[in-house]
This record gives sequence, structure tokens and C-alpha cells, in this order.
Amino acid sequence: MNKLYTDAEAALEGILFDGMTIMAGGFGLCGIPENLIAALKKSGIKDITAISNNAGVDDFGLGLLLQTRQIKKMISSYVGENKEFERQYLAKELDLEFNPQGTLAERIRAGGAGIPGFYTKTGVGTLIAEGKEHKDFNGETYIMETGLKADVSLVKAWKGDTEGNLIYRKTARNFNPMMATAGTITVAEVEEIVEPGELDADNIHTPGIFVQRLIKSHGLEKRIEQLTTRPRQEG
Amino acid sequence: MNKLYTDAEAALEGILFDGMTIMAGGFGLCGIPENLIAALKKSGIKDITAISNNAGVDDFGLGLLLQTRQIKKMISSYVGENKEFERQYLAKELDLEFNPQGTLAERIRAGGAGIPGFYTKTGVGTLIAEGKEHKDFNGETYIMETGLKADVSLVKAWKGDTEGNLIYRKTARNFNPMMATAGTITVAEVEEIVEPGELDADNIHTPGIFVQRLIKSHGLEKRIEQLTTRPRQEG
Amino acid sequence: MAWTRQEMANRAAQELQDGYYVNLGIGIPTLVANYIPDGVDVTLQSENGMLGMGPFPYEDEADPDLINAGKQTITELNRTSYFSSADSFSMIRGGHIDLSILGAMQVSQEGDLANWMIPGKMVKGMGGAMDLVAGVKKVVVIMDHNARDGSAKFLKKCTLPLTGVKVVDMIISDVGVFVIEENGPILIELAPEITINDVKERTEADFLVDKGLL
Amino acid sequence: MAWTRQEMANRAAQELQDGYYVNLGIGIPTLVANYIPDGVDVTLQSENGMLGMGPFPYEDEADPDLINAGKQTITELNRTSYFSSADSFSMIRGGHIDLSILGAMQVSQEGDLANWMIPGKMVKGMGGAMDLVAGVKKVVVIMDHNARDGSAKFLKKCTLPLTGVKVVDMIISDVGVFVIEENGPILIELAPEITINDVKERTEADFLVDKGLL
Repeated sequence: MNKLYTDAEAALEGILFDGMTIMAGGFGLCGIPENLIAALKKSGIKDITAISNNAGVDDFGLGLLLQTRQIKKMISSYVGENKEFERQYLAKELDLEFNPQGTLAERIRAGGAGIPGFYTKTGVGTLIAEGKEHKDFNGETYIMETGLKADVSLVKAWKGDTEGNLIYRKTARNFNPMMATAGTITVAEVEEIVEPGELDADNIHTPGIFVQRLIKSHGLEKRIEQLTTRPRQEG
Repeated sequence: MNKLYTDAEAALEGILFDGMTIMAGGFGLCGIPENLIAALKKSGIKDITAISNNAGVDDFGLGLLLQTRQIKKMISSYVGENKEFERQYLAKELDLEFNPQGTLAERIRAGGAGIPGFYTKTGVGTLIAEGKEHKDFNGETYIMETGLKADVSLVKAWKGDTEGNLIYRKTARNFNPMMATAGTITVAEVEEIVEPGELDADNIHTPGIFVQRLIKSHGLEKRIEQLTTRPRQEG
Repeated sequence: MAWTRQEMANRAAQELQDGYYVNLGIGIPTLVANYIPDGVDVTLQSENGMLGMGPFPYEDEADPDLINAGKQTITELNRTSYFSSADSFSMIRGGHIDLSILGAMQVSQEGDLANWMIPGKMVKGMGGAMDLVAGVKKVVVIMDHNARDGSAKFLKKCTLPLTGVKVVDMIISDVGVFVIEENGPILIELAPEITINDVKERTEADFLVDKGLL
Repeated sequence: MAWTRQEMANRAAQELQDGYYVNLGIGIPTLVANYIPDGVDVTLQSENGMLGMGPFPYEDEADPDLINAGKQTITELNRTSYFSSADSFSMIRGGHIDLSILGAMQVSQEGDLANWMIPGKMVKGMGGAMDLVAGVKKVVVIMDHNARDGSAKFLKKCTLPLTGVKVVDMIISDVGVFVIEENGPILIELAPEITINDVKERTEADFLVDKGLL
């Protein structure tokens, strides 16, 4: 099985449709599938339900798909860095479902793991709990959250082999591993593609079974959202 | 915080008591905490509820604690390799709760992850489902399973640093990572202890936060249960 | 002439497709690995935490840290990855494995499977079997068509405790092959010199017969 | 004389104990890292998937793959480990983090916290705050005692949408320190030259005063 595609457009060929649900990895702009987002924009598909922790910034990340009005609904935990998002949401051009970050991460893991529902303390007594099933365990109240799946998951890895085994780097890992498990089709964008056997089998974060298609990233920008530094001590 | 103890007995000092619940990692005899099991036997504590995928063999692994009648109840998925287990169970000297292997693994993960209950298709319509809550999701029936925790978890790793970061080797990983998260106190037995910084931060399987005490393994037997080989082709 | 264990394994191997991720149970299913058709690349999962299972090791290569779900020493391949039991069964429960081939004590005509317990005798435990039949996309059973005492194993209803309800998609026994569809089983192949009547006599389940065999 | 932001952060740092695993929120809580007492070794968790967070990088060391939950570039330490968001919040939800220090818009006398939303204005989202207050063993709030318009933030009941119910264990504001116990808040410390009456005037919540202050 050849999983390697020549570029992002080729890798998305035949799997996109209007109204689909797409998961996109990344935390802020860290660990986002830049090439795949660009190809998704170029595809022109509409009415996307996008599941992603954040919505990018105005001109990068998923913000690119907000500019073109391709997204109908976002399921996220924090969208504070995107002004266009704010405008579309306040104008009711965009649906929004907030999930606590840990609940979002766990719902995606559950979706990939065949778990349709689980209980959590997070959000009990808040707006998040409204309309959700409550259940007590050992005298404490929990709410039920459901698993999340996607038609297509777009993830970004650091290294990958042609079997689809992936390794992420530092905090660019974030939501990518769970999303890889929760897509009917998962497309991975990888900085460096190696031959099978070059990755240590004990260190693989996403086994190849979860990855149906992969590409090598080209021209990554890897934009830093908040460059924060300390001065070097004067010598 | 010094997490490193001189030996298994020292590492179990002050945390054992009659009637306690103990998780022990390993699949068959692969990846079991040999030194810690030996020290547990020596401690003489009784009425243990042991959560472990298997029960070892007659004279090794958790079988050692069955010989001495220290275990009151086992929560396992498969105990077929232990004759003493069979004898004690048929004589009603031992309680037994079978869990499907994946359900057991997920219950332990859930216990460590603050999830008191989750739904699964596994076991629907079987003895396992009796008395459990049933719920339909998207027209399919699932049963609720609960999270599992332990007073003490005993795990076995390949490499570990003095901060408690652990790396497992090959299929000796098995139940160890989840159990490390589900113990009120987790004690890790490690083949090689290194200084912080010697393990690659991207490759750590169990972050140190889950490990309260650790020791270096001594005199590991690493017994093979089913040595199965193929002949070398005649040259 | 009924099929041998090897022939059943060989027949089961015809269900493998290129790119499949497959879990093989203990016993005859393990033999399926010896009959993977040329040009078909499959990846074997071992539920104790490995994807990409290789052959048994040479004697001097056996590694106690590297075993399969039957506790046998095995080897890795260049595609291999290791993971925890929780991750392994997330893979299984989440429907990511294409095919599971396993043994059976009984199968019902609705596809119920019993393969883990005989009440009154020792109970060894279900291991990962309940998870596999609940989660894997296609479940193929390989079994002797009748028990040692000649009694039927393919039944209207299982009498032993179940491993799963309506989970079996195909049965490969020593007398032939059945697919189990929504409205019942269909006999689709016969072992050499076995007649439809032979199969009917040795089967309690009701089944249809594929046109090609009539 | 009310405490400055630095003094509040310094006071919060006194809650750190040797060996603690700690999550620091955005804003003043981030400053707490600058006041960790000598001889106290704490490990900082960043909920985007890191344990063992180091200081900000030198300019030539900034790495786009290495950020904290506030999206700021940071560095790693020799104890650092990385993990997925699911594993990170398993750590948080599962009660493995000893202490969370975060900001607040409002706190009620029962320990309810509101810090994520002002209806009618833009909603940025709760991020990981709801998970943190639900899961972490001890939750400390650092906040200005009053809003810019002078209104009370420590209330009988929160008026803003909640982040968590009965989750706050301690409040460190610019006027003093409260612990919130089962039967209500207790004022346990005052900033220099701040009187109990000052605090009462600036607080809507009912609270007791520790004997040591009377």
C-alpha cells in the first residue's frame, strides 16, 4: 500500500465534500498542518464543521478558511486570537461549540477508541453541563460527554515513515495524535519522511494503521504567535 | 524530591496494608515487576485485591502471591496459565472478576484519567454485561464500565531517570503505562536508571509525575513463557 | 475429504486483502500467516501492544520483552510499532483493524460466538476475544465443524456463554465456508468430496446454499 | 498599602511545596515562577502537553514547536517530557497536579469561580480552565480585589457564567489572603496597612477573620 502522495492537493483528492467534518491538529499555530490547510482552502469546499482547539489567527492556520467563509461551524476550546472569527460569530455567520480543552481532547480520543460516551467532572454546574446527562459516582456528580469523529483528520508530524508511522516534536504534538485516530481518513503532513525501520519502534507516537495518506511538508512557515524571550546576561 | 530507593523492600516500606488494592503491570510474564512482587511476598500482607491482566504461573509472577495465599481477589482477563489459581478458585478460596482485556486496560486508563465511567460495545449480550447499565448511541447498544484505581501500582520499565520519567521496551510496555497513572502511589522497577536529561523528552512513555518511588531491578529472571523459535535455514 | 488445519488456514488467508491490518487468534488462526498470498501485504497486530508482528525468532534471538498475545516469542519488522494495552484496544475497539480470525467452540446462525468458557470446568478468561469481536470490522471463525464427540458446533443458538452477539461474518470449517448475512448463513464453498447433505447432517443451524453449489 | 502584582505572585509562591507539580495560568500567575522559594523544587506543567517547563528562551533559541499554553515560546529542562493533549488533561482531570494558580473575574464565597466569559461581549473560550479547576488538588486564585470600576469581585454569588462550582481553595488579592473552607471563607492575611474594615468594605462575600488578625 503506497500511502505517500506527491503534495497536499493530491493527498486530499477525492475525500473532500461540502458539509463535511474535518479535524485539524495544532495548538495555536504550533503543530498545524500548514500545507493541508492551504490545499483545503484551494479546494473551495464549503460548510465545513471544523474541530480544532483554536481557530488560528486572521491570516494563518484555520483563519485562512474563515476568511473564505468555508467554515460553517467550529468546535474549539479557545478562539481568542482571531478577530475575523469574532466578527463572523457576532454576525451569526458562524456556529460555535465551545468545549473545555480537556473534554475536547478526550472526546476526540474517545471517538477514535470506540467509546461513544464518558463521564467527567469538568464543567459540572456550568453552561457546559446544560442539557447533558448527569450521573453520580461515589457521591460526586459528573456529566456525560460523547465521542467525536471526523470524515477527514489533518495532522502534522515531525518525522514519518512510508508505512504512516509518525513522531511528533515537543509541544507540536498536542491534539495531533488523537485526531489521527478519529478520522475516517487521516492525512498526515510530515517534515521528514524516512524509510520503514528508521524510526525506533518504541518511540512511534502514531502507529501507521491510523494514517491513510501522507505528504512531505513544503515551505513551512511555522509562525510563532507570541515570541517571548529573555535577555542574555551581560558577560 | 528523591524518588530513588535502595531496593524493593525499602520502596514498599510504609505503603502496604492488609486488604489493599494493588495493580501489577505485565502481560503473562513479560514486563512484570519481579523485584517488587518478591518484596510484596516477603511483606506478608494479606487479603490483597490484585488487578493484573494475568495471574502469572505457579511459581513466578503473581503466582508467588497465590502460593502464599496473600491474594483474596483477582481482577484479570486471562488466568489460564496458573494451576494453583485454578485450585484456589474452584475451592472458593479466591474471588475472581474477569474483564475483557481491552475493557480492563481502558478501566485502568480511566481510573488514572479522572473518568469514573465510559461506554463500550465490548461484552454486550454476554455475561459481562449482566447488571451493567446499558445505553444506546446512534442505534447501537453499549454498556457502562467504571474506572479502576489502586492504592499502590507496581510497574516495570526499561529505562527511567531519577525524576521518575519512564521508558518501556517492546511488548513489555503492555499494562504498565496505564497502571502507573492509576495508583495512589506508583512504584516503578527499572532496569537502568539514568540522570535527568539522558532520556529524550519526546520519547518518554510515563512522565515522572505518575511515579512516586523507583528502584533499580536486581537479578531479573525475565522468564520466557512460550519459547517459540524457527530453525535457521541450512546454509 | 474434509480440509486439514493447514487447508483451513490457507482458505482463511484468501480473505486477506492488500493493506489490511489483521489480528490472528491463537491456534489454527496463527497458521494463516503462513499462507498470505503473493502480492498481498498485510500487517499483523498483536493485542498485547504491537503492530507489525514478524515471524518466530531464531533460537539465539528470542527476547523475553518481545512476545505475542499467545505469550510466544516473536520478532519485529521494520514497520513495527509498540504501544500500551490501552492504545492497542483503542485500535481494536475503535474499528481500525480490518480483519480478526479466531477459533470457536460454538457459532449460532445469527453469528453469535462462544469461545471462552465452559461452565463447571475451569474458566481461563476471555482475554481480548470479546474486544476483538466487538470492534474489528470483519470477524472470521476457523473451527472444526463438529466437536470431538460429533456434536454440532454451528447451532441455531449457542448453549455456552457468549463472547459476542451477531459478530461472526464468516465460518471456515473443515467441511466448507459459510458467510453469515443479515438474513442468515449461506454455505458458499464445500471441501472436496463433501456434499451439501453431509454438511446438513453435521450442522444444527439453518442455512441457505449458494447457487453456485447447487 | 495594597500588594503589587509582584507581591501577589510572591505570596502565591509561598503555597508551593517541594516536589509539587504545578500549573500556572496566564497573567499574574505566570509571575509566580519568578518567586519559587529556595530549596523548593517544583515542576511546571503546561496543559498543551509538557511537564517540566523552563524559562523563556534567549532570542536565538526560540523554537516554534516549543510553546506554553499562552502560546509563548519557552524552553525545556532536563526533566522535561512531552505528551498529547489527551494525556495532558488525563493528568489534570485525574488529580495528579498538586496546585493550579489562575486568575479570576469573580469568586463566590462558596468557591465558585467565573473567569472565562462576559455575556454580550466576545467569548474567547474557556481553554483548559474548566478542566484545571475540576481536576487539580488545590486551586489558588490571584486577582485584583475589585474590578476597575471598584465593584466587588469576591461575591456572595457569581453573576458571570461559571468556570467551576466550589473549586477555589484560596484567594490572593491585592488586599489579603482568604482560604475557602467547607463553612465559608476565612481572611487569614492582610496586605500592609490594609485593615479588616477596608477589606469588608471592598468585599460582598461574607467571611470570617482568622484569630491571628484580630
